Amino acid sequence: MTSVWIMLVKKSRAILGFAAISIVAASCGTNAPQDTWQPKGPNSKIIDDLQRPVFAVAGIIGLIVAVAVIYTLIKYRDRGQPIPEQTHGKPALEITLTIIPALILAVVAVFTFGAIFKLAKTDDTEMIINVTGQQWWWEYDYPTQNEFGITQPIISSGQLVMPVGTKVLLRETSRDVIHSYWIPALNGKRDAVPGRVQTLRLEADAPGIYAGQCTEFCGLSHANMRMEAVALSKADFAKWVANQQAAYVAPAKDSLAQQGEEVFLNQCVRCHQVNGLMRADGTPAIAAPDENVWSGSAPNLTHLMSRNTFAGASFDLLSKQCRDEVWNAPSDVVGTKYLAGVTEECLNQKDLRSWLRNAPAMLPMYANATQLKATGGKYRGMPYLALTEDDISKLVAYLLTLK
Amino acid sequence: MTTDTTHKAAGTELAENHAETHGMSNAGYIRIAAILAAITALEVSTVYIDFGPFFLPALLIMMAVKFIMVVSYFMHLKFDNKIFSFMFYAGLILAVGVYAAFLATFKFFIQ
Amino acid sequence: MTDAAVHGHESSTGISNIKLGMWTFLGSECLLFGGLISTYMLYRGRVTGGPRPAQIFDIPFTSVSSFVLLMSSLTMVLAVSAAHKSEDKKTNLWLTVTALLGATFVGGQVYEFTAFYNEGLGFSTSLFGSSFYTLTGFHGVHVTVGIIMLMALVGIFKRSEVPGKKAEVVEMIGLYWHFVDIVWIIIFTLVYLIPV
Amino acid sequence: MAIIERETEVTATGIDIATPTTTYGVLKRPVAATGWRAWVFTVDHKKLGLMYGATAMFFFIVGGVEALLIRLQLAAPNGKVLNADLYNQMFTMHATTMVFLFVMPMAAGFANYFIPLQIGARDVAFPRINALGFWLLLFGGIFINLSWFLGGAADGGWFMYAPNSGPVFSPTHGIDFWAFGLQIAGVASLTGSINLIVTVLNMRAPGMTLMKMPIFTWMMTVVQFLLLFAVPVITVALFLLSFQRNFGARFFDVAAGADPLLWQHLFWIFGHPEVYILVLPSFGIVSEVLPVFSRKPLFGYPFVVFSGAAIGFVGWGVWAHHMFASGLGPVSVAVFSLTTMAIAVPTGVKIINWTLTMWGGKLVFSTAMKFSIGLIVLFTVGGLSGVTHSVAPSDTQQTDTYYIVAHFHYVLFGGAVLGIFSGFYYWWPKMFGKMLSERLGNWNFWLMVIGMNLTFGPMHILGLQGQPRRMYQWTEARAGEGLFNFAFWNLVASIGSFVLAVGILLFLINVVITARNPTKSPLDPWNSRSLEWMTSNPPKEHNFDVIPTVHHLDEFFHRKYEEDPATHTMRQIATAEEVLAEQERNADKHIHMPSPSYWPIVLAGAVPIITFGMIFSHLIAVVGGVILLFASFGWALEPSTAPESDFENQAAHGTALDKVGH
Ligand code: HEA
Ligand code: HEA
Ligand code: HEC
Ligand code: CUA
Ligand SMILES: [Cu+2]
Repeated sequence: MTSVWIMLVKKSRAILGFAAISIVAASCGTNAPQDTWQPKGPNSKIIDDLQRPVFAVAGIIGLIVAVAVIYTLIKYRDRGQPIPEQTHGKPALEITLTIIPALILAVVAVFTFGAIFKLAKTDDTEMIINVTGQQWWWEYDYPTQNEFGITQPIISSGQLVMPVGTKVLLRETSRDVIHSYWIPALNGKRDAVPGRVQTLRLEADAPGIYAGQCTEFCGLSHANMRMEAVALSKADFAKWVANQQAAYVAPAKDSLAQQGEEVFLNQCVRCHQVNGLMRADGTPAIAAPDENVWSGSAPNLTHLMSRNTFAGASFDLLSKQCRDEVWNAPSDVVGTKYLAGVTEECLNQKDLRSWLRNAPAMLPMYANATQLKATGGKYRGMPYLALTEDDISKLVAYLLTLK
Repeated sequence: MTTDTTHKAAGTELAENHAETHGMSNAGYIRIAAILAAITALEVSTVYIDFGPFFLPALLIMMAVKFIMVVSYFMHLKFDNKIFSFMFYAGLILAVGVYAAFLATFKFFIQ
Repeated sequence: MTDAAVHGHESSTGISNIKLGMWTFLGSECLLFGGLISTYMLYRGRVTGGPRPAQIFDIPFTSVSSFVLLMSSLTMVLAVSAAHKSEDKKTNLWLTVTALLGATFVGGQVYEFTAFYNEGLGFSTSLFGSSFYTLTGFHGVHVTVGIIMLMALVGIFKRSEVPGKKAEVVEMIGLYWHFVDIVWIIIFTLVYLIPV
Repeated sequence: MAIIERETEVTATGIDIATPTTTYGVLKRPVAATGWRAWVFTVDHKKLGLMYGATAMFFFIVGGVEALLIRLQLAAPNGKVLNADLYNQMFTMHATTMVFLFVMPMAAGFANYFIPLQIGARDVAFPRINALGFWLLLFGGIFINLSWFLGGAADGGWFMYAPNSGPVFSPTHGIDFWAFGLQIAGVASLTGSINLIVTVLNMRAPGMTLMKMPIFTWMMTVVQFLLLFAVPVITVALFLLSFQRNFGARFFDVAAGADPLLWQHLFWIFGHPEVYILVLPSFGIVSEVLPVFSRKPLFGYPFVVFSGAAIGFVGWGVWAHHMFASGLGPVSVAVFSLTTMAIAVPTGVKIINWTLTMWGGKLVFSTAMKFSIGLIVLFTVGGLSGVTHSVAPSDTQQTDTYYIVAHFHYVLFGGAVLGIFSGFYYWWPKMFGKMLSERLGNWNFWLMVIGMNLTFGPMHILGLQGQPRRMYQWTEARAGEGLFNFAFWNLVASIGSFVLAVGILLFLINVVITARNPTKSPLDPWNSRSLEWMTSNPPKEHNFDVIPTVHHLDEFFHRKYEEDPATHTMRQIATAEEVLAEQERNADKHIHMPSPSYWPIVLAGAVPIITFGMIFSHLIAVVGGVILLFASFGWALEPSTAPESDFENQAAHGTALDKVGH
């Protein structure tokens, strides 16, 4: 039985070609970033090894049924033959044809079971990352893990940064409705359910950026709730960790950025935390998003420019050209490119500025003041803040310093 | 056969026969009610007397016994056509099975 | 529900349409109450600062009202039995007593709800509150509908305007009534007697 | 599907109009009048069947137009036809409409019309409750759709997962309308199921044992059992949701410790049996059509019956396969994965038996037959993708992508809808006494099949390429290039949906043309096999002049044919006309039919008033409650027998056939 399976796994491509059905054909060569047939890690590989033969079996059965039906249609069409004997069936044949599918499925079930339990293991975890979904972005929270140099928690959003070849365990939850975390190249989905903590194994074989998308319907901007997993070599990951934990560097005196910091303190800090940012009076600026945002959280912007995307990975922080350079980089240099972060030349000014100008206009999210009744006055997403173009320029300059 | 007068008569007859042959006597009903009352008293007593590990099973068994007695005797299911039993117990067993599985997925029974 | 009589149609099984219909309906009700009971069981311990079940339940009181409902099943069955013997007076008497016992039970429930409410358990207080009131409320509504049917029956009998066969109608309502009783048998044990 | 007014000459062969009785004061029982009253107060299962059908067809178009808007939006990246809010309402209402207001009522229509005819009964067990069910369904459907005009429709997706369906996340009244409307439709389904179960068990013609029952009736009976037990579960779920939204209950309020998975379980405990509720009626239709046009009995009738029952039964143990990514834990996932695979076995039995029914037959490719054959092949495609979902680990890649959308449209459209269309073409002459054009039917069939494959076929690719469902826009950033890019296949799907629409439009045109065409259909146009054909087209008010005594499965066929002992082939011994004439010679002289009633529509009308009041003003609810109570007493006190409605059957004097003019 096992050997048949292994053969199916090995020959699956040949068999698929044979059972030339469009569904099955979708597995051969492709470019969509969320393709479910291109495993890039051991967990997705477990799934892939399971689904290829299953699809092949399904394809073959489909073909058999189609051929049998068409053959019957041709052979027994009305050619003036007399009305046939009124036979009522052949129990032996029936039973055989019932048992065969049952046996096929029994084999499938055995391998399915194996995969289910392999994918549910949590005791071999090497690294834990807490993931929280909210309308409509993901927050990542790396608890202290000295073996990775994480000596104090790191909070980030949008892009999940992880080391390659490491068994990462996501602990998912949600602050409002159900979301679902899905990086097709690394594993299947796991819902982020408010009130529950659920785990998902992730492991990447090679450095690279892997696309994902929230797949549980979560309201207006569900379609815009995307994410990316960035797998870095262990060395690169250590650099990333170090940068995330680096102390706050205040913008140079009298620069545009410093004016931006002021605007930020006035306008933004009530929701957004920037670690190490001080108020004019020398006290640390602590954000209180729970008082302003329904889900109780807004992205931590301390190292905004270390990410490539913003607002639920809906928009690029990098201009198209710079982005393509990172995304299409071969896996040995992708880490370096990614760690370069967002430089002034590469910044996607247009989208960031329109975000600051009027975020709800970019993403549907009921964040305008007229629709706050249901949430008791709290915003769902980032509100329209009526900033002047001047302020926006200052803010952009400031945000650029948040490396 | 579809002339209604005839089978209406037949139907009435059937109903009456059936009441006579299968019905219990009033005394019988009162006996059942007395047993039910006694079990209820026992049930309530579990709140005050410590039954130890037997507490839960005892309660559930008493509940089931009462349930079945009312269904079988007061509702006549025991004496009536099997189709009625099928209809009712199909629903009951399905409900118990499905909802037990449902609670099991919440790890309800192993808390 | 008396359409059966309308039909000039012999039944294939020899049993009456409405009785079969009623049992079918009761089979379905098992899944309704099953769902409500399971929801309660799942949520009974989740009190978010409100009172816990054990803090507010008054077992002696509920035991008495449960007993009242149980006995109404006896009076109901006596009514059915009288109806089968065509003893109209007795039928009416027992139906009335059943309705009264039912009303006593519902009255007890109203009292209980008020008491719980005063002790801090509102419908929105906690999951326990929501699911408790929903479950027992559904049951109470069933009893109330039963009472209305019983009283209507008595009224109709008085005017001797029973459509269809009298005994059968009484039996039907009896089945419904007993079902409501057995649901309470379960609720009484699972909700009240098993502590959380 | 226009309701075609029955012609007077047909009624003339039927009932003499009854006079009302006045025994119980309140209101007279209406007479079986003509005109609109004949429909509004009717309790006749055939009229109600047609009314169900017309209602369902109306909602099919509504749901279909919603689908077309969805496809327009998705034809290109960053679609601008609908905004996010409207899009979310659109797919929610599309699914709700198709599932609850099209397929289920259409099946109820077929069941109403044909079950009594197939089992040789004159009506259902509870005709007034039957009427009540129809009006509740109609009012429930209208009620749900009212939300479009009162602040916005439901926007939580058809399975309405909590807590996204809570008052905070969906502040419009859409979901209130949705929940109450479905509740109303649910009552209709429940009363309908009780009614039909009793009808099938109790009102079969003499000699018709359960194992001689036509297979359509069998499958419908399984469906009624599924409804009987599944509807209460969604009733509970909907109550919890409404209580939360309207009365402050906290069932799905995570802050109070609620578990959102509660809703998922309740919904899918109902929801999975529901999908078989949707498809089994069509399985029944196909199992009638294939034998007729193969001129052979259904292969392995008992196996088909038992597999139907098995599907119904196992269908209760698989619901959590919709929750493989929800975080059930590996043990639950493994169990539900296994049970889900198991359900493919009895379904496979059906596919195999249908194929073997055709094997060795004498196949006639009528439009009805084509739709049935289409179902065999296309449902199999959908079923097999279902099996790939049942493999839980691979489902975690597939779930909530267009691959799922492809699966369920293949089973729903390729299964349920094609079966329904097969039923239309097969039974149209029975219902209306006229044949739908076969030539247009051919176009109708091919456009629908091609359109459906163009629409839903590409969704397999899109889903496996990672396009999630329920996205109001898709972005080029994730679309890929080359053979499998989103842009190409989304466009194909959108074009396909319009091909589909043209196909369905042809059907509507066919209906209109047929209605205008004076040609009557022959008595037995398809050389059919079961009892419903053993009466005039359309059937008389009382269905049969004499209730036939049944000796065989396929009784009608065996009255027309006998076996040639030498060759074992069949030879005709009587024409349909002769069989019918024989029936009429023995007609019952005295037939009693139930009179119409005012109360079903009044009672049903009260319910949406109550629910409307629950949403907007409790005063209105009280008014509705009073009407409800009043109507209930009116109902209960209505004379159940109106002796004057008995009549002397003129058909007994051998005039009926001349008048029908076959
Ligand atoms: C008519 C409705 C209908 C029918 C009949 C089915 C039939 C089946 N469905 Fe489907 N399903 C839906 C309607 C239906 N489904 C809907 C609406 C949803 C999505 C809801 C939503 O999310 O909105 C869904 C979703 C759905 C899921 C969840 C996917 C997800 O969201 O992640 C799963 C998972 O297991 C599943 C499985 C199956 C299986 C195994 C069958 C089986 O019954 C199929 C059996 C048939 C065959 C297998 C083909 C014929 C058999 C043979 C030729 C014999 C030989 C075969 C083998 C040996 C394999 N379905
Ligand atoms: C029986 C059920 C049923 C049926 C028949 C259909 C039929 C169709 N469905 Fe449906 N669909 C569902 C059940 C059904 N669907 C469900 C349950 C969902 C999930 C919803 C959710 O996620 O919550 C869904 C979701 C769904 C989606 C995914 C939306 C999303 O996830 O964002 C799409 C997208 O293409 C779609 C398309 C279609 C199309 C094109 C048809 C076509 O077959 C429609 C054909 C009909 C017509 C076209 C109308 C009749 C034609 C005319 C009257 C002609 C004249 C008119 C004009 C030309 C304007 N459906
Ligand atoms: C009322 C709360 C609130 C205020 C005030 C606010 N924001 Fe936001 N902001 C949010 C929320 C919530 C999000 C996440 C929205 C999303 O992704 O859909 C967000 C997202 C962002 C992002 C994208 C972050 C990421 O990692 O994806 C940036 C950049 C940003 N805000 C900048 C600002 C700036 C600059 C200001 C001040 C001018 C500001 N915000 C004011 C709530 C706020
Ligand atoms: Cu978050 Cu969809
Ligand atoms: Cu399912």
